[in-house]
Formats: sequence, structure tokens, C-alpha cells
Amino acid sequence: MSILDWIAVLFLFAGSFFFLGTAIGLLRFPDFYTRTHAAGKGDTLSSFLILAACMCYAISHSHDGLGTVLLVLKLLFIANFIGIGSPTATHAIMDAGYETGVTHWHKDKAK
Amino acid sequence: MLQELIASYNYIIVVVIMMIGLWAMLAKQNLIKKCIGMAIFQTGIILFYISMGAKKGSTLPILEHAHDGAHHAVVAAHYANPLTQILMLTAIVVGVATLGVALTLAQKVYQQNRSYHEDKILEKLSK
Amino acid sequence: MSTQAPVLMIIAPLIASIFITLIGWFRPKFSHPIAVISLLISSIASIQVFQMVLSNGPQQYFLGNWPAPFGIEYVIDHLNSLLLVTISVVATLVALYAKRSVEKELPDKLANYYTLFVLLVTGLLGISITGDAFNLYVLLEIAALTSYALIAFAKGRSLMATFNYVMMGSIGACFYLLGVGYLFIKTGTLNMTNLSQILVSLHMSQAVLVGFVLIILGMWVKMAFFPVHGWLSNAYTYAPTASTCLIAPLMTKVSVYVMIRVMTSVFSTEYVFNHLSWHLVVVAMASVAILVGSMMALSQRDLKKCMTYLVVAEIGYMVGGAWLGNPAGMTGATYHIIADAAMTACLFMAVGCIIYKHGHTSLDTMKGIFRKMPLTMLGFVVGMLSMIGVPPTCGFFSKWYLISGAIEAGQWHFMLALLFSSLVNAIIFFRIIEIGFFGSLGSETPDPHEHQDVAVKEAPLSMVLPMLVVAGALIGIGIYTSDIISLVIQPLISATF
Amino acid sequence: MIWQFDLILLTLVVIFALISLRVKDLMGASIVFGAYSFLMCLIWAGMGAVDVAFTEAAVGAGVSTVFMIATIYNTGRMIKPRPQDMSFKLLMMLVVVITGAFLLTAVNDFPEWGDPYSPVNDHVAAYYLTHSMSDTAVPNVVTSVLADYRSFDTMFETAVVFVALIGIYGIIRRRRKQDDSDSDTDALPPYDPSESLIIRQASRMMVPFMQIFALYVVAHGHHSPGGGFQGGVILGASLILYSMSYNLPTLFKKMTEKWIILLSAIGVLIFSGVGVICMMLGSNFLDYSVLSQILPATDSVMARSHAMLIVEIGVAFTVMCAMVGIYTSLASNGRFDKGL
Repeated sequence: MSILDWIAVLFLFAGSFFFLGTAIGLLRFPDFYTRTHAAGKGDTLSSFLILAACMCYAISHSHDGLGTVLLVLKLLFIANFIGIGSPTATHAIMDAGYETGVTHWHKDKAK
Repeated sequence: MLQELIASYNYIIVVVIMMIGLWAMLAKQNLIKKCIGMAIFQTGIILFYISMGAKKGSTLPILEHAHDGAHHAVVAAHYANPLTQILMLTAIVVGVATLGVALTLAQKVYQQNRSYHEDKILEKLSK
Repeated sequence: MSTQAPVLMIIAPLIASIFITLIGWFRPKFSHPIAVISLLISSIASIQVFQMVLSNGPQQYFLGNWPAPFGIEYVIDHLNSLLLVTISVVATLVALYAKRSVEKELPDKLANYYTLFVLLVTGLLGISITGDAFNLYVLLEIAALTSYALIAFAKGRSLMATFNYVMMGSIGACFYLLGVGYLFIKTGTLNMTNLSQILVSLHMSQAVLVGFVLIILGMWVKMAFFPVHGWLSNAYTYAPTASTCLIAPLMTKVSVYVMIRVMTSVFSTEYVFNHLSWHLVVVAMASVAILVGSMMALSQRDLKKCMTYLVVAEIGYMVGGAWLGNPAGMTGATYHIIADAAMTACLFMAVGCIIYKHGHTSLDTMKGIFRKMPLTMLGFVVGMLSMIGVPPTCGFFSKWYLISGAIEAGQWHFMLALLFSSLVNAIIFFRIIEIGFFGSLGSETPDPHEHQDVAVKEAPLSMVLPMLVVAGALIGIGIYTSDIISLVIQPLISATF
Repeated sequence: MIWQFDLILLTLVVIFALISLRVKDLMGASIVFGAYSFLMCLIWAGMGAVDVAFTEAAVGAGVSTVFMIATIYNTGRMIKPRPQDMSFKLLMMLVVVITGAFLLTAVNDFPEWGDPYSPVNDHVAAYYLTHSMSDTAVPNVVTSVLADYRSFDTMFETAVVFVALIGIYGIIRRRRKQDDSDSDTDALPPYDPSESLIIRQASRMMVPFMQIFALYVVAHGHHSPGGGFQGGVILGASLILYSMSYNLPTLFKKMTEKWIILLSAIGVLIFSGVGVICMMLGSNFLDYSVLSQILPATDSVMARSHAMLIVEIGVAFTVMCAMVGIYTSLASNGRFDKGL
């Protein structure tokens, strides 16, 4: 295994770790806003990391130059779309919640 | 028995999914739930076709060497089955068309009777 | 051009539908002529194909010029050539008939309506002509989707009825697709001819059995055979007049055709009747279907609803005849597909005329209808006589073959059910005669000399004329029965039995 | 195909299907249904059916969920529990169990799963794989079978979408001024996303990329997964996103009702027109090879390849317009002025 492969493994582990954090946050946080926050942040970051792992893997296993460049380019596009789309969607959900009057969590509300 | 189950778990899941969908279509009272059941039934059938066309150790049905590929012999066993995929592309599109019509009707029925509940609608209509 | 006739008859309505949408958006009144012209083209093409089949035997047409199991193939033999003629001619007549009633009922949706109308005909013709099991599914869905929309165009109660129809229709289509999948997994082909060649060696296979049962079940749901007939009545009753006139005669008959096609061409009669040998159960179910349909028809107080239950009973005729397992029964069933298409078309057109003038078809308000609408009732009487089975109308001959098939097979209950259904039809007929002919218009006692007082309020000529043509055709088909049987149905029967 | 993954996904799919039917909140049910479709498309991608997975991701997980949400938006969201007739449910359960058991009896009779020489994979499908290049010069066999060998199916599939659009349009459309009476009292509380600058800007960035990607999918269907359907659905989805992030009138400024209907008809016309041209040139319907007589610098094989592209463009038109049209009909409740 080349050094790039090891980097890919590293990225994968980091991505999985943050995904785990997202999942736990989604389940354990107390109210709507914090949960959505966890989903939006962690999801985006871990997707980035896993896409980076994919890029490293593609480069280290490339056979023809052009194909790899195209593949990396496509992955970059996907990263771009996730980067724009995921936080915006989270924002939209939160905004809708705010407009329709979902209440915040307070320290004294947590019994 | 267990061996057979593992060998054919794919098809068993297919049947389970289809029957969930069929049950929803027949027994659920809510019209939207019926529509969801219809979509589930259709995806079950699509899964059935796709899993019968799957091949172990095969790749996508896209032949390499795009421009002079005719000179290379193609071994059919190396590529996934294209025919089932085409059939199911058609089935997906037909499915979404039917779903659209069903949802439209459900929406109109709701506006007439202010309910999605089948019994309630029938009560109202028979008045 | 004659070699292109098989595809021309499918393509003409399809392309017409596009032009109806394009032109109809700007000039809705042009949509009706375009529809009629395209249906005329497909009628001419279908008659041409019919003559070709009569003189040269079964025809094939390869779409995209790909040879049979690889591309999609049209196979036109004796059975479907006659059905194609029936569908296209009935559709043309209904299209002519539809003009006034659609203008009255759906004035702001002309273009949409005729687009779907011709596409429904495309779907029905395509189902009948195709030789490919999956192509049949796609066309089945076209026919189904168009008919959902055509029924739901009438607002009000039709919407919930259509929703149920959508659910049952999709269950039927899904069962069909699943059945084709079960056959496909064992054979690897979708072409019907090729399927039947491969299936010969697979008669013991459980998957093939399940596939067969699923296809037949799917078709039963689609045609509203006995245990699953619930959706049909409401859907047809609350639909717009022209939609009922098109859908009621053709939709169920095409499903019956698909069932017979699968039984005889894809499978063989040997497999269906000797290997499986539960056709007796099906015939018993058909008897029950006839009884239930007739009883329900008898208990209705609304003429249109009554007619829809008669359709349920007629489906029992055809399924039972096809499953009797002898040539006479199959002859009766195939002949009845044609006869019943014409009969139902005639009756529903007459009912449509009454609705056009009367607004509704409640039996209690039809007093004096014979005097008000003599021509309409003439068509109605011919249709009803055919339904009862009075010679020389075609209903007599189909019933004759069905009954002789039942006797030959020893299925006495089926014969009794047929006779009972004729009796019920006669009762309904005489009840209408009683109300419509002898029922007084006002409170005074009926007097034969007072006929002049009643103004004749006949439906417009564009509606009455097509109906009378169909009524004439009922007698015509009856008179030429022997020709139809010997030229068209006999080759089919001798090929399958 | 890794069977451990497959097992997990298949189990998850069943669970999701059950959840989406159990949830009392219809909005939640449709979201879970979207997740179900997405898992399904992962399974298909694993089985090598990338084109189908692609379509399902766009259609099942994307557009159908949006259709459901648009429907629910205009009507009620919560299911009010009612006493139920248990005997009917039990009867239906019995019917379903019997049907399922009957279907399962044949499973042992099936060829072994994944066998490359089973009848399905060997008979007709193998012919397509070995002959696609020499017959049509299209490396993506799915495209060549879809748009050439079985193009007649595809044409009617396009017609099905067209039928759905016209049908829905006819059922739901209302005159503008007429019956505003049935107010949408049960509709969800109004929320206007067009007030949010973030959403507007984000969708302004996304939509052009989506459309370029859709065009790429349509045009590159010969060499990579994709084609008219997928591209058309993505185009439609981009317009739906546009109308969601602004509002319906903004979409109608760019693409009116009239153009939705007319373009969808033109799509079918392109497809069937190619077939008719083939007929006029003296061959069978949809036999593209004769188009080499009128297309410049092509032999009969390349003519097929080019005609497939034309046909796919027609499909993309119809599918795009149908998706947008169905969405706008459902979302605006047939009035085509305001809505989700």
C-alpha cells in the first residue's frame, strides 16, 4: 500500500468518526435546533472527509491520467454540491421551525 | 432449510416487500398511505427484476474501448444484464406517472370531503 | 404502404394526440376533427390488415427491423385482427358520438379530453397487436392511465371511484408484471412466440405455474372478474358519457383477449386444461360472477348503473367460455368478445343519449321515454334484445356456442347461469318497456291516441346516428356469424385444440 | 456485490417500508419513503444496475417524495385515528399472506442468484451485450437497448409520462376566478422561503450546475450511465428547486403553463417523428439505420447512434415538462398561481 492509500484510510476513519458523532448528536441532543445543528455540521464535514478519501484512492490506483482527472473533478463537484446544499437545507429546516414557533431548549426546562 | 434461506434471501426479501405494499394498498384506510403502498409494491417488483439480472463478479454493462470496440470480443458473463435494467427503467417511469395520478386524485378527494380516511369519505358520499 | 399498416394503426392516434395538444391549446374546436381523422386512418389500416390476414395468414411486423426475440414484434393472427377492427371501428363511432356530449359535459377541457381519448385507443390497439409480453405491460399502463383520467374528468363522486380503480388497476398491472417476471426468470425471453417454444419443456416448473397464475390473476383484477368486481360499477357509472361509451365496451374485452392470448399462445391448452386441470373451479367462479352481476343489475334503480353490472355478468360469460376447455366454449368466448363489444357500445351509447336529454337515468323518471326519444330507444331495444339473446342479433349466437360448450363439458351450472342471466336481462328489458312505453307521462291514464301531444325530443343526430350504426352492426354480425366463425375463429380453434 | 452489505440493506429496506406505513404523520411518512427509495437505489447500484439506481435516486427518492409533500402541503398532514374494522384487516392480512406464501413456493425453482449463465442472463441479454457495439456503436448497452432494440417500449414510456401530465392537468386544473371557495383550511402554516436570502442565493448557485449536469447526462448517455429519463428528471428537479426556493410565480415567469404542455408534446413528437421519418425512408418504424440517407457523413451503424441521441433529447423534454407540470399542479392545487 502506498502512502496515498494510508492517507485515504486516515480520511475514512476521520469521516466515520464524525458521522458517528452526527448520529449520536441527532439522537441525544435535547431540542429541534441543536439536533438539526448536529446533522448539518457533522454530515457536511464527514462527507468531505470521505470524498477526500475517495480522491486519494482514485489517484493512487489510477491507470490513465485523463480518467483520474475527470474522476477527481467529479468528486470535487460532489463536494461542492454537498457544501452548498447540506447547510442550506439545514438552514431552511431551522428557519421553517423558527417561523412556525418551535421553542428553544433552556437549562431550566431540562427538568 | 437455513442454507436455502441464505441462498435465496434476496428473493424472500423481495416477496416480503411486495406483500407489505400489497397489504397497504388493500387494508390501509388513508389514501396517501395507499399511494405509498403502491410505490412500495412497484419497487419490490423492480428489485425482483434487478436481482434476477445480477451476476456475481460482473461490472456495469458499459463496454470499454468506445470507438473501435467492435474488434474486441465481448464476454457477456462479465457485464451485468442490461435487459432487466431497461425493463425496470420503464417500470420506474410508469410507476411515478401512476403515483402522480393517484396523488392528484387523493388531493381532489380530500378537498371534496376534507378527509383522507376511506371510511369517512364513503360515509360522506353515501349521505 | 400496405406493409406498414400494422404500425400505422397504432401510430396514427399517437401522433394525433400530440397534434391535438399542440393545436388544441390555441383552437380547442379543432381537437375533435383531428381525433376522428386519426381514428379513421387506423380503422382503414386495421381493415387492411384484417384482409391481409384472411388471405395470407398470420402477419409479422418487426419494429426497428430487429429480428424477433431481440426486438419487439407485432404478431397479427386471426384472433387479434378481428379484435383490432372491432376496437378501431367502435372507437371511431364513439369519437363521432362524443362530440356533442363532451361539448356539453366538459366544455373547457376539449383538447385534454380528446388527447387522452385517442391515446386510450392507441393503448388498446397496442395491447391487442403486440407479440411482446413487456410491451404489452407498457401499453396496458397507457390504457389504464388514460382511462383513469377520462373517468376522473367528471368531478363529484367519480373521483373516489377512480381512486379505487387506480388502486385495483395498479394491483392488476403489478401482478401481470410480476407474472411476466416469473416466466422471464425461467426462460430469459419476453417474446410470446419464443416464450411458448421454451415453455414446452418447462411444464413441471413451479415458477412457471406461479407466473401463469399471476398473469391470469392480474388480468382478472383488470377485467373485474367476480371476487374483484367492486371497482367497476362506480367507476363506469360516474364517468362522463363518452368515456363510459369508450371504456366499458373495450377495456374489459381487451383484458379478456390478453387472458385468452396467454392461455392459448404463450401457454398451450394442453398445459392449461390437462396439466393444471382446475379449470372447473374457474368455470364455477364464472357462474357465480354471472349470477352476482345479474342479481346486482336487477336490484338497481338507475339504468346506467344497471348496465355496468350487466358488464360484470358478461365478463363471466367470456371467462367461463374460455375456461370450459373445449372448442365450442372457446369459440363462444372469442365470438362474444366481438359481440359484447358491439352490444355494450350500443347500450351505453343509448344510455348516453338519454343522459344528454334527460340529465340522469333513474328508472322512475323515464316514463314515456319511448315516445320522447323513439330513435334512441330503437337502438336500446336492439342492444337489449341482443343482450337477451334473441336471433338474429349476435348475442344469440355467442350464447348458443357458450351453452353448447357448457353442455359438451358437462358444466350444467354454467349453462343454468347463462340462462338465468338471459332471464334477468329480459326482466330488466320488460321493466324498462313497462316504464318507458306504458308509463304515463302525467297523472292521466295512458291513451294511445294522445301520442301527438308529446314533443319528440331526440338527442342530436351526431349521437343517434353512430348508435344506430352499432345497432345495425349487431344484426349484421349476427347474420354473418357463420362467415366469422369459419373464416376467423375456426383457424384459431384448430390451431389451439 | 458484497453480500454482507446486501443483507443489511435489504433488512433496512423492509424496516423503512414498515415505518413509512406506520407513521401517523403523513409528512414523516413521505420522508421515510424517500429514505426507503434511496436505500433501494443503493441496493440496485450494488447489483450493477447503475442506470436504474440513477433513475430511482432522481425519481423515487427525489421527485416522488416532492410530489407527496406537495400533496400533503395542500391538504391535511396528521392522520386522525379512528376505530377500525379489524375483521376486514384480518381478511386482507390473510389474502396477503396466502399470496406471499404462493409466491415463495417458486423461489426454490429459481436459478441460483448471481449465476451468469442463468436463462435470464444468457439468452437475449447476452446477444445485446455481444452485438451492441457492432450493431449500434454505443458502448453503454443499456442506452442501446433502451433507445434502439426496444425503442418502441421507450416511446410508449414517454407517452405514459405525457398521458400522466395531460391527465393530471385535466383533473386538477381550475379556472382562476372560479371556485376559490374551498379554502385550504387544513393546509400547513404558510412559510415563504423566498424571504430567506441564504436559500435563494444557494439555489441560484445550484440550479445552473444542475442543469448543466442534466445536459451532460442526456448527451453522454452513450458512454456513461444516464440518458433522456435521468437527464429529464434532473432538469425537472432543478426547476422544481428553483420554484421552491423562490415561489411558483417566479417559475411561471420563466416557463409558463403553456410551454410546459407544449414542450412535453413536442418531446413525444420528436421521438415518434424519428420513427415516422424512418418509415418514410422506406423501412420499418423506428429502424434508425435508414437515417444514414439524410444524416450527413454516417453509415447505417452511426446513424443508429445519432438517432438515439435525438430520441433521448425528445424523452428529456417530455420528462422534464411532465415533472415540472405535475409538481406545479399538485403544489398550486390546480390554480397555477400560488402554492408551495
